[in-house]
Amino acid sequence: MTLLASSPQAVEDKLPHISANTLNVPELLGQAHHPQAGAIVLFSGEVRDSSHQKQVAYLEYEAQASMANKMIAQILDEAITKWSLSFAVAQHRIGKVAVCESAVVVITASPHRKEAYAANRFIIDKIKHEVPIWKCEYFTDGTKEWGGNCNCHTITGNNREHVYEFND
Amino acid sequence: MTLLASSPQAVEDKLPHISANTLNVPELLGQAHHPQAGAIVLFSGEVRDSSHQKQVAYLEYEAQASMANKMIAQILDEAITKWSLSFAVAQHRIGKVAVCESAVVVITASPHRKEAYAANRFIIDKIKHEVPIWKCEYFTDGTKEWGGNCNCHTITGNNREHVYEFND
Amino acid sequence: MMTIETFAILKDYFEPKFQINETPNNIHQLQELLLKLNPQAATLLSMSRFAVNDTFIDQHYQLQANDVISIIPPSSGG
Amino acid sequence: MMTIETFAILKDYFEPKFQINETPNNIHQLQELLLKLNPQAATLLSMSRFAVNDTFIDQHYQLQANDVISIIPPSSGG
Repeated sequence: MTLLASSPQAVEDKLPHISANTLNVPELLGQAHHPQAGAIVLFSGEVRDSSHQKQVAYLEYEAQASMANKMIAQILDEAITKWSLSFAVAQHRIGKVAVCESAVVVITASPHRKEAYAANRFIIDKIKHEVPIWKCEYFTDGTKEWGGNCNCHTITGNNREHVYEFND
Repeated sequence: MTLLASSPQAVEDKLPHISANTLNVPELLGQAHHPQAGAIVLFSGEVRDSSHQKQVAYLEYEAQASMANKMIAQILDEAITKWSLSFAVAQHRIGKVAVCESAVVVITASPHRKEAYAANRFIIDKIKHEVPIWKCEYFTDGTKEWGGNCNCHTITGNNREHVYEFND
Repeated sequence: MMTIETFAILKDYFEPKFQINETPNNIHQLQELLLKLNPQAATLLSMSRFAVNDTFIDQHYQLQANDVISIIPPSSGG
Repeated sequence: MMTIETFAILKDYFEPKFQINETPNNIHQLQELLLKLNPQAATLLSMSRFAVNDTFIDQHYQLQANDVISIIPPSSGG
Protein backbone atom coordinates (compact mmCIF):
# COMPACT_ATOMS: atom_id res chain seq x y z
CA MET A 1 0.00 0.00 0.00
CA THR A 2 1.41 3.35 -1.10
CA LEU A 3 -0.01 6.54 0.35
CA LEU A 4 -0.59 9.29 -2.21
CA ALA A 5 -0.34 12.97 -1.42
CA SER A 6 -3.83 14.24 -0.83
CA SER A 7 -4.48 17.69 -2.29
CA PRO A 8 -7.55 19.89 -1.99
CA GLN A 9 -10.04 18.85 -4.63
CA ALA A 10 -9.74 21.18 -7.60
CA VAL A 11 -13.06 22.20 -9.07
CA GLU A 12 -12.60 23.39 -12.58
CA ASP A 13 -14.86 25.14 -15.06
CA LYS A 14 -15.64 21.81 -16.58
CA LEU A 15 -17.59 20.86 -13.47
CA PRO A 16 -20.44 23.39 -13.71
CA HIS A 17 -22.65 21.53 -11.23
CA ILE A 18 -20.10 21.52 -8.39
CA SER A 19 -18.93 24.74 -6.80
CA ALA A 20 -16.32 25.48 -4.14
CA ASN A 21 -17.62 29.05 -3.86
CA THR A 22 -20.81 30.71 -2.66
CA LEU A 23 -23.67 29.83 -5.02
CA ASN A 24 -24.82 32.88 -6.93
CA VAL A 25 -28.52 32.13 -6.66
CA PRO A 26 -29.82 35.44 -8.11
CA GLU A 27 -27.57 35.05 -11.14
CA LEU A 28 -28.72 31.48 -11.75
CA LEU A 29 -32.33 32.58 -11.37
CA GLY A 30 -31.72 35.34 -13.88
CA GLN A 31 -30.71 32.74 -16.47
CA ALA A 32 -34.02 30.91 -16.12
CA HIS A 33 -36.22 33.48 -17.86
CA HIS A 34 -37.49 32.17 -21.17
CA PRO A 35 -40.28 33.49 -23.42
CA GLN A 36 -41.99 30.09 -23.33
CA ALA A 37 -41.57 29.55 -19.59
CA GLY A 38 -44.60 30.66 -17.63
CA ALA A 39 -43.35 28.96 -14.47
CA ILE A 40 -39.98 29.01 -12.74
CA VAL A 41 -39.40 26.96 -9.58
CA LEU A 42 -36.28 27.33 -7.44
CA PHE A 43 -35.16 25.13 -4.56
CA SER A 44 -32.37 26.15 -2.21
CA GLY A 45 -31.10 23.71 0.38
CA GLU A 46 -29.61 25.73 3.21
CA VAL A 47 -27.59 24.95 6.31
CA ARG A 48 -29.58 24.87 9.56
CA ASP A 49 -28.18 25.93 12.91
CA SER A 50 -29.11 22.75 14.74
CA SER A 51 -28.99 19.02 14.12
CA HIS A 52 -29.04 15.97 16.39
CA GLN A 53 -30.08 18.32 19.23
CA LYS A 54 -26.73 20.09 18.90
CA GLN A 55 -25.78 23.52 17.67
CA VAL A 56 -24.18 23.50 14.23
CA ALA A 57 -21.06 25.61 13.70
CA TYR A 58 -20.84 24.91 9.96
CA LEU A 59 -21.05 22.10 7.45
CA GLU A 60 -18.43 20.72 5.18
CA TYR A 61 -19.40 19.00 1.96
CA GLU A 62 -17.24 16.52 0.13
CA ALA A 63 -17.84 15.00 -3.29
CA GLN A 64 -16.44 12.58 -5.75
CA ALA A 65 -16.58 15.74 -7.83
CA SER A 66 -16.21 14.52 -11.41
CA MET A 67 -18.70 11.71 -10.82
CA ALA A 68 -21.13 13.96 -8.99
CA ASN A 69 -20.95 16.52 -11.81
CA LYS A 70 -21.61 13.85 -14.42
CA MET A 71 -24.53 12.37 -12.48
CA ILE A 72 -26.17 15.75 -11.90
CA ALA A 73 -25.87 16.48 -15.65
CA GLN A 74 -27.59 13.16 -16.37
CA ILE A 75 -30.37 13.86 -13.86
CA LEU A 76 -30.97 17.29 -15.43
CA ASP A 77 -31.09 15.76 -18.92
CA GLU A 78 -33.57 13.16 -17.75
CA ALA A 79 -35.80 15.83 -16.19
CA ILE A 80 -35.58 18.13 -19.24
CA THR A 81 -36.72 15.30 -21.50
CA LYS A 82 -39.37 13.93 -19.16
CA TRP A 83 -41.11 17.25 -18.46
CA SER A 84 -40.11 19.16 -21.64
CA LEU A 85 -38.47 21.86 -19.57
CA SER A 86 -37.43 25.22 -21.03
CA PHE A 87 -34.53 25.40 -18.57
CA ALA A 88 -32.96 23.40 -15.75
CA VAL A 89 -29.88 23.99 -13.64
CA ALA A 90 -28.44 22.51 -10.45
CA GLN A 91 -25.33 23.36 -8.45
CA HIS A 92 -24.03 21.78 -5.27
CA ARG A 93 -21.37 23.29 -3.08
CA ILE A 94 -18.38 21.48 -1.68
CA GLY A 95 -16.18 22.61 1.20
CA LYS A 96 -17.22 24.68 4.17
CA VAL A 97 -20.76 26.11 4.12
CA ALA A 98 -22.03 28.45 6.84
CA VAL A 99 -25.44 28.43 8.52
CA CYS A 100 -28.10 30.08 6.28
CA GLU A 101 -25.94 29.62 3.20
CA SER A 102 -27.16 27.64 0.22
CA ALA A 103 -25.55 24.20 -0.14
CA VAL A 104 -27.50 23.21 -3.23
CA VAL A 105 -29.75 25.01 -5.67
CA VAL A 106 -32.08 23.61 -8.33
CA ILE A 107 -33.99 25.77 -10.84
CA THR A 108 -36.53 24.51 -13.36
CA ALA A 109 -38.65 26.37 -15.91
CA SER A 110 -41.56 25.16 -18.03
CA PRO A 111 -44.61 26.56 -19.81
CA HIS A 112 -46.92 25.59 -16.91
CA ARG A 113 -46.25 25.24 -13.20
CA LYS A 114 -47.13 21.59 -12.65
CA GLU A 115 -44.11 20.42 -14.66
CA ALA A 116 -41.68 22.93 -13.11
CA TYR A 117 -42.59 21.79 -9.57
CA ALA A 118 -42.51 18.07 -10.40
CA ALA A 119 -39.18 18.28 -12.21
CA ASN A 120 -37.63 20.39 -9.46
CA ARG A 121 -38.60 17.89 -6.79
CA PHE A 122 -37.38 15.00 -8.94
CA ILE A 123 -33.97 16.62 -9.46
CA ILE A 124 -33.29 17.48 -5.80
CA ASP A 125 -34.48 14.07 -4.58
CA LYS A 126 -32.26 12.27 -7.08
CA ILE A 127 -29.28 14.47 -6.14
CA LYS A 128 -29.76 13.92 -2.43
CA HIS A 129 -30.25 10.17 -2.68
CA GLU A 130 -27.91 9.13 -5.44
CA VAL A 131 -25.12 11.59 -6.15
CA PRO A 132 -21.81 11.01 -4.32
CA ILE A 133 -21.80 14.14 -2.17
CA TRP A 134 -21.51 13.85 1.61
CA LYS A 135 -21.92 16.34 4.40
CA CYS A 136 -20.02 16.49 7.65
CA GLU A 137 -21.65 18.47 10.44
CA TYR A 138 -19.30 20.38 12.71
CA PHE A 139 -20.92 21.28 16.01
CA THR A 140 -20.12 24.16 18.36
CA ASP A 141 -19.14 21.61 21.04
CA GLY A 142 -16.20 20.58 18.87
CA THR A 143 -17.66 17.26 17.70
CA LYS A 144 -18.39 16.33 14.12
CA GLU A 145 -20.62 13.83 12.40
CA TRP A 146 -20.74 12.48 8.87
CA GLY A 147 -24.29 12.25 7.75
CA GLY A 148 -26.84 12.87 5.09
CA ASN A 149 -30.46 12.66 4.31
CA CYS A 150 -30.44 9.27 2.73
CA ASN A 151 -31.08 6.45 5.16
CA CYS A 152 -33.26 4.60 2.69
CA HIS A 153 -31.32 1.37 3.14
CA THR A 154 -32.78 1.07 6.64
CA ILE A 155 -36.18 0.81 4.93
CA THR A 156 -35.36 -0.96 1.67
CA GLY A 157 -32.60 -3.18 3.05
CA ASN A 158 -30.54 -2.31 -0.01
CA ASN A 159 -28.29 0.71 -0.28
CA ARG A 160 -29.02 0.94 -3.99
CA GLU A 161 -32.78 1.17 -3.53
CA HIS A 162 -34.19 4.50 -2.43
CA VAL A 163 -37.51 5.80 -1.23
CA TYR A 164 -38.50 8.92 -3.13
CA GLU A 165 -41.17 11.44 -2.28
CA PHE A 166 -41.61 12.89 -5.76
CA ASN A 167 -44.49 11.78 -7.95
CA ASP A 168 -43.68 10.47 -11.40
CA MET B 1 -76.79 56.02 -12.20
CA THR B 2 -73.89 58.41 -11.50
CA LEU B 3 -70.55 57.84 -13.16
CA LEU B 4 -67.58 58.30 -10.83
CA ALA B 5 -64.19 59.51 -11.99
CA SER B 6 -61.98 56.49 -12.49
CA SER B 7 -58.40 57.02 -11.34
CA PRO B 8 -55.41 54.66 -11.59
CA GLN B 9 -55.51 52.24 -8.70
CA ALA B 10 -53.15 53.46 -5.99
CA VAL B 11 -51.12 50.71 -4.38
CA GLU B 12 -49.85 51.84 -1.05
CA ASP B 13 -47.38 50.41 1.42
CA LYS B 14 -50.25 48.89 3.29
CA LEU B 15 -50.78 46.44 0.43
CA PRO B 16 -47.52 44.48 0.62
CA HIS B 17 -48.82 41.60 -1.51
CA ILE B 18 -49.78 43.75 -4.50
CA SER B 19 -47.18 45.64 -6.48
CA ALA B 20 -47.43 48.08 -9.37
CA ASN B 21 -43.68 47.85 -9.92
CA THR B 22 -41.24 45.17 -11.03
CA LEU B 23 -41.06 42.44 -8.40
CA ASN B 24 -37.67 42.40 -6.70
CA VAL B 25 -37.31 38.64 -6.64
CA PRO B 26 -33.67 38.49 -5.43
CA GLU B 27 -34.49 40.83 -2.54
CA LEU B 28 -37.51 38.76 -1.50
CA LEU B 29 -35.42 35.61 -1.74
CA GLY B 30 -32.78 37.22 0.45
CA GLN B 31 -35.38 37.68 3.18
CA ALA B 32 -36.17 33.96 3.26
CA HIS B 33 -32.94 32.78 4.89
CA HIS B 34 -33.57 31.51 8.40
CA PRO B 35 -31.32 29.45 10.69
CA GLN B 36 -34.06 26.84 11.06
CA ALA B 37 -34.97 26.73 7.38
CA GLY B 38 -33.17 23.96 5.53
CA ALA B 39 -35.39 24.36 2.48
CA ILE B 40 -36.45 27.40 0.50
CA VAL B 41 -38.80 27.06 -2.48
CA LEU B 42 -39.54 29.92 -4.86
CA PHE B 43 -42.17 30.07 -7.59
CA SER B 44 -42.19 32.79 -10.21
CA GLY B 45 -45.09 33.05 -12.64
CA GLU B 46 -43.80 34.77 -15.75
CA VAL B 47 -45.38 36.17 -18.89
CA ARG B 48 -45.09 33.95 -21.96
CA ASP B 49 -44.73 35.25 -25.50
CA SER B 50 -47.63 33.29 -26.96
CA SER B 51 -51.16 32.39 -25.97
CA HIS B 52 -54.21 31.24 -27.93
CA GLN B 53 -51.84 30.65 -30.88
CA LYS B 54 -51.14 34.37 -30.98
CA GLN B 55 -48.06 36.40 -30.17
CA VAL B 56 -48.32 38.25 -26.86
CA ALA B 57 -47.19 41.89 -26.77
CA TYR B 58 -47.65 42.25 -23.00
CA LEU B 59 -50.10 41.48 -20.22
CA GLU B 60 -52.03 43.79 -18.01
CA TYR B 61 -53.14 42.67 -14.57
CA GLU B 62 -56.02 44.21 -12.68
CA ALA B 63 -57.02 43.53 -9.10
CA GLN B 64 -59.57 44.42 -6.52
CA ALA B 65 -56.38 45.39 -4.75
CA SER B 66 -57.38 45.74 -1.11
CA MET B 67 -59.38 42.51 -1.24
CA ALA B 68 -56.63 40.66 -3.10
CA ASN B 69 -54.05 41.83 -0.57
CA LYS B 70 -56.22 40.70 2.33
CA MET B 71 -56.90 37.31 0.77
CA ILE B 72 -53.24 36.67 -0.03
CA ALA B 73 -52.36 37.52 3.60
CA GLN B 74 -54.95 34.99 4.77
CA ILE B 75 -53.66 32.29 2.41
CA LEU B 76 -50.10 32.88 3.68
CA ASP B 77 -51.27 32.67 7.30
CA GLU B 78 -53.09 29.43 6.56
CA ALA B 79 -50.00 27.92 4.93
CA ILE B 80 -47.65 29.09 7.70
CA THR B 81 -49.84 27.40 10.30
CA LYS B 82 -50.55 24.26 8.30
CA TRP B 83 -46.91 23.50 7.42
CA SER B 84 -45.15 25.31 10.33
CA LEU B 85 -43.22 27.46 7.87
CA SER B 86 -40.23 29.54 8.91
CA PHE B 87 -41.09 32.11 6.25
CA ALA B 88 -43.67 32.76 3.54
CA VAL B 89 -44.16 35.66 1.16
CA ALA B 90 -46.24 36.30 -1.96
CA GLN B 91 -46.48 39.30 -4.25
CA HIS B 92 -48.59 39.79 -7.35
CA ARG B 93 -48.10 42.55 -9.86
CA ILE B 94 -50.82 44.73 -11.28
CA GLY B 95 -50.60 46.86 -14.41
CA LYS B 96 -48.53 46.19 -17.49
CA VAL B 97 -46.12 43.24 -17.31
CA ALA B 98 -43.72 42.42 -20.16
CA VAL B 99 -42.84 39.01 -21.60
CA CYS B 100 -40.31 37.18 -19.33
CA GLU B 101 -41.18 39.39 -16.38
CA SER B 102 -42.50 37.95 -13.15
CA ALA B 103 -46.22 38.52 -12.57
CA VAL B 104 -46.36 36.68 -9.27
CA VAL B 105 -43.80 35.30 -6.86
CA VAL B 106 -44.27 32.93 -3.91
CA ILE B 107 -41.45 31.99 -1.51
CA THR B 108 -41.72 29.45 1.31
CA ALA B 109 -39.14 28.22 3.82
CA SER B 110 -39.28 25.30 6.24
CA PRO B 111 -36.91 22.98 8.10
CA HIS B 112 -37.36 20.20 5.47
CA ARG B 113 -38.16 20.38 1.79
CA LYS B 114 -41.42 18.46 1.66
CA GLU B 115 -43.28 21.18 3.55
CA ALA B 116 -41.72 24.06 1.59
CA TYR B 117 -42.79 22.52 -1.74
CA ALA B 118 -46.30 21.62 -0.56
CA ALA B 119 -46.95 25.02 0.98
CA ASN B 120 -45.60 26.84 -2.07
CA ARG B 121 -47.89 24.92 -4.41
CA PHE B 122 -50.84 25.46 -2.09
CA ILE B 123 -50.28 29.22 -1.97
CA ILE B 124 -49.94 29.77 -5.73
CA ASP B 125 -52.90 27.54 -6.52
CA LYS B 126 -55.11 29.38 -4.03
CA ILE B 127 -53.96 32.75 -5.38
CA LYS B 128 -54.61 31.79 -8.99
CA HIS B 129 -58.01 30.24 -8.33
CA GLU B 130 -59.50 32.46 -5.66
CA VAL B 131 -57.92 35.89 -5.41
CA PRO B 132 -59.58 38.70 -7.41
CA ILE B 133 -56.77 39.39 -9.85
CA TRP B 134 -57.39 39.21 -13.59
CA LYS B 135 -55.11 39.29 -16.56
CA CYS B 136 -55.75 40.81 -19.95
CA GLU B 137 -53.58 39.57 -22.78
CA TYR B 138 -52.61 42.14 -25.40
CA PHE B 139 -51.51 40.54 -28.66
CA THR B 140 -49.17 41.89 -31.31
CA ASP B 141 -52.07 41.85 -33.80
CA GLY B 142 -53.76 44.58 -31.75
CA THR B 143 -56.43 42.35 -30.20
CA LYS B 144 -56.84 41.72 -26.48
CA GLU B 145 -58.45 39.03 -24.37
CA TRP B 146 -59.45 38.86 -20.72
CA GLY B 147 -58.53 35.53 -19.32
CA GLY B 148 -57.01 33.53 -16.55
CA ASN B 149 -56.10 30.08 -15.49
CA CYS B 150 -59.20 29.29 -13.59
CA ASN B 151 -61.90 27.64 -15.68
CA CYS B 152 -62.82 25.26 -12.89
CA HIS B 153 -66.52 26.14 -13.14
CA THR B 154 -66.63 24.31 -16.48
CA ILE B 155 -65.76 21.16 -14.51
CA THR B 156 -67.45 21.76 -11.16
CA GLY B 157 -70.49 23.61 -12.50
CA ASN B 158 -70.03 26.13 -9.70
CA ASN B 159 -67.79 29.17 -9.89
CA ARG B 160 -67.06 28.90 -6.18
CA GLU B 161 -65.78 25.33 -6.42
CA HIS B 162 -62.27 24.85 -7.74
CA VAL B 163 -60.15 21.93 -8.82
CA TYR B 164 -56.75 22.07 -7.16
CA GLU B 165 -53.62 20.18 -8.07
CA PHE B 166 -51.85 20.53 -4.73
CA ASN B 167 -51.92 17.67 -2.25
CA ASP B 168 -53.15 18.36 1.25
CA MET C 1 -76.56 55.83 -2.76
CA MET C 2 -74.97 52.49 -3.39
CA THR C 3 -71.61 52.39 -5.17
CA ILE C 4 -70.79 49.59 -7.61
CA GLU C 5 -67.26 48.65 -8.70
CA THR C 6 -66.70 46.36 -11.65
CA PHE C 7 -63.50 44.68 -12.77
CA ALA C 8 -61.81 43.07 -15.73
CA ILE C 9 -64.18 41.78 -18.41
CA LEU C 10 -67.17 43.23 -16.55
CA LYS C 11 -65.89 46.64 -17.57
CA ASP C 12 -66.84 45.74 -21.14
CA TYR C 13 -70.45 45.75 -19.88
CA PHE C 14 -70.52 48.36 -17.10
CA GLU C 15 -68.59 51.43 -16.02
CA PRO C 16 -65.67 50.63 -13.66
CA LYS C 17 -67.34 52.55 -10.86
CA PHE C 18 -70.85 54.01 -10.69
CA GLN C 19 -73.64 54.78 -8.25
CA ILE C 20 -77.26 53.73 -8.15
CA ASN C 21 -80.06 55.55 -6.40
CA GLU C 22 -82.08 52.40 -5.79
CA THR C 23 -81.36 50.32 -2.69
CA PRO C 24 -81.74 46.64 -3.53
CA ASN C 25 -82.13 44.45 -0.45
CA ASN C 26 -79.87 41.63 -1.54
CA ILE C 27 -77.69 40.23 -4.32
CA HIS C 28 -80.69 38.86 -6.20
CA GLN C 29 -82.36 42.27 -6.44
CA LEU C 30 -79.05 43.91 -7.33
CA GLN C 31 -78.50 41.41 -10.16
CA GLU C 32 -81.99 42.17 -11.57
CA LEU C 33 -81.21 45.86 -11.48
CA LEU C 34 -77.85 45.39 -13.23
CA LEU C 35 -79.50 43.22 -15.89
CA LYS C 36 -81.83 46.09 -16.70
CA LEU C 37 -78.75 48.29 -17.24
CA ASN C 38 -77.20 45.72 -19.57
CA PRO C 39 -79.10 42.50 -20.42
CA GLN C 40 -76.06 41.19 -22.33
CA ALA C 41 -74.18 40.75 -19.03
CA ALA C 42 -76.59 38.01 -17.88
CA THR C 43 -74.23 35.04 -18.17
CA LEU C 44 -71.29 36.92 -16.75
CA LEU C 45 -73.29 38.24 -13.78
CA SER C 46 -74.56 34.77 -12.98
CA MET C 47 -70.93 33.62 -12.71
CA SER C 48 -69.72 36.60 -10.68
CA ARG C 49 -69.42 36.97 -6.93
CA PHE C 50 -70.23 40.03 -4.86
CA ALA C 51 -68.21 41.60 -2.06
CA VAL C 52 -68.79 44.40 0.43
CA ASN C 53 -65.91 45.87 2.42
CA ASP C 54 -63.50 43.43 0.79
CA THR C 55 -65.51 40.43 1.99
CA PHE C 56 -67.59 38.11 -0.18
CA ILE C 57 -71.28 38.24 0.66
CA ASP C 58 -73.94 35.62 0.05
CA GLN C 59 -77.57 35.70 -1.08
CA HIS C 60 -78.77 36.37 2.46
CA TYR C 61 -76.63 39.46 3.05
CA GLN C 62 -78.77 42.55 3.71
CA LEU C 63 -77.40 45.35 1.52
CA GLN C 64 -77.12 48.80 3.13
CA ALA C 65 -77.72 52.16 1.47
CA ASN C 66 -74.09 53.27 1.54
CA ASP C 67 -72.46 49.97 0.70
CA VAL C 68 -69.65 49.86 -1.82
CA ILE C 69 -70.16 46.65 -3.75
CA SER C 70 -67.40 44.95 -5.74
CA ILE C 71 -68.54 42.63 -8.50
CA ILE C 72 -65.91 39.94 -8.93
CA PRO C 73 -66.02 38.14 -12.28
CA PRO C 74 -64.58 34.62 -12.57
CA SER C 75 -61.03 33.81 -13.70
CA SER C 76 -58.10 34.72 -11.54
CA GLY C 77 -54.77 36.10 -12.65
CA GLY C 78 -51.43 34.43 -12.67
CA MET D 1 -0.83 -0.73 -9.32
CA MET D 2 -4.44 -0.08 -8.51
CA THR D 3 -5.38 3.27 -6.99
CA ILE D 4 -8.13 3.46 -4.36
CA GLU D 5 -9.97 6.68 -3.45
CA THR D 6 -12.12 6.81 -0.34
CA PHE D 7 -14.57 9.49 0.72
CA ALA D 8 -16.40 10.94 3.69
CA ILE D 9 -16.75 8.56 6.64
CA LEU D 10 -14.62 5.94 4.85
CA LYS D 11 -11.65 8.24 5.46
CA ASP D 12 -11.99 7.41 9.17
CA TYR D 13 -11.02 3.84 8.17
CA PHE D 14 -8.72 4.27 5.16
CA GLU D 15 -6.44 6.89 3.67
CA PRO D 16 -8.20 9.23 1.21
CA LYS D 17 -6.06 7.92 -1.64
CA PHE D 18 -3.68 4.96 -1.71
CA GLN D 19 -2.30 2.30 -4.00
CA ILE D 20 -2.27 -1.47 -3.74
CA ASN D 21 0.19 -3.80 -5.43
CA GLU D 22 -2.28 -6.68 -5.63
CA THR D 23 -4.68 -6.87 -8.55
CA PRO D 24 -8.01 -8.22 -7.34
CA ASN D 25 -10.21 -9.50 -10.18
CA ASN D 26 -13.49 -8.05 -9.00
CA ILE D 27 -15.26 -6.10 -6.25
CA HIS D 28 -15.56 -9.18 -4.05
CA GLN D 29 -11.79 -9.79 -4.04
CA LEU D 30 -11.14 -6.07 -3.53
CA GLN D 31 -13.48 -6.00 -0.52
CA GLU D 32 -11.65 -8.95 1.05
CA LEU D 33 -8.36 -7.18 0.56
CA LEU D 34 -9.67 -3.97 2.12
CA LEU D 35 -11.05 -5.89 5.09
CA LYS D 36 -7.58 -7.21 5.76
CA LEU D 37 -6.35 -3.59 5.88
CA ASN D 38 -9.09 -2.64 8.32
CA PRO D 39 -11.54 -5.27 9.60
CA GLN D 40 -13.56 -2.57 11.40
CA ALA D 41 -14.75 -1.22 8.05
CA ALA D 42 -16.75 -4.40 7.33
CA THR D 43 -20.26 -2.97 7.75
CA LEU D 44 -19.43 0.25 5.94
CA LEU D 45 -17.78 -1.57 3.02
CA SER D 46 -20.78 -3.86 2.64
CA MET D 47 -22.94 -0.75 2.22
CA SER D 48 -20.61 1.06 -0.16
CA ARG D 49 -20.61 1.10 -3.94
CA PHE D 50 -17.60 1.00 -6.23
CA ALA D 51 -16.89 3.10 -9.29
CA VAL D 52 -14.22 3.11 -11.99
CA ASN D 53 -13.81 6.09 -14.32
CA ASP D 54 -16.74 7.85 -12.65
CA THR D 55 -19.09 4.97 -13.40
CA PHE D 56 -20.54 2.52 -10.89
CA ILE D 57 -19.39 -1.04 -11.46
CA ASP D 58 -21.08 -4.27 -10.43
CA GLN D 59 -19.86 -7.61 -9.06
CA HIS D 60 -19.11 -8.89 -12.55
CA TYR D 61 -16.85 -6.03 -13.57
CA GLN D 62 -13.31 -7.25 -14.37
CA LEU D 63 -10.89 -4.93 -12.55
CA GLN D 64 -7.79 -3.81 -14.50
CA ALA D 65 -4.29 -3.29 -13.12
CA ASN D 66 -4.30 0.48 -13.56
CA ASP D 67 -7.87 1.19 -12.54
CA VAL D 68 -8.62 4.10 -10.21
CA ILE D 69 -11.38 2.86 -7.97
CA SER D 70 -13.68 5.19 -6.02
CA ILE D 71 -15.35 3.69 -2.98
CA ILE D 72 -18.67 5.48 -2.48
CA PRO D 73 -20.11 5.18 1.03
CA PRO D 74 -23.86 5.59 1.56
CA SER D 75 -25.56 8.86 2.54
CA SER D 76 -25.70 11.70 0.11
CA GLY D 77 -25.32 15.39 0.81
CA GLY D 78 -27.96 18.07 0.78
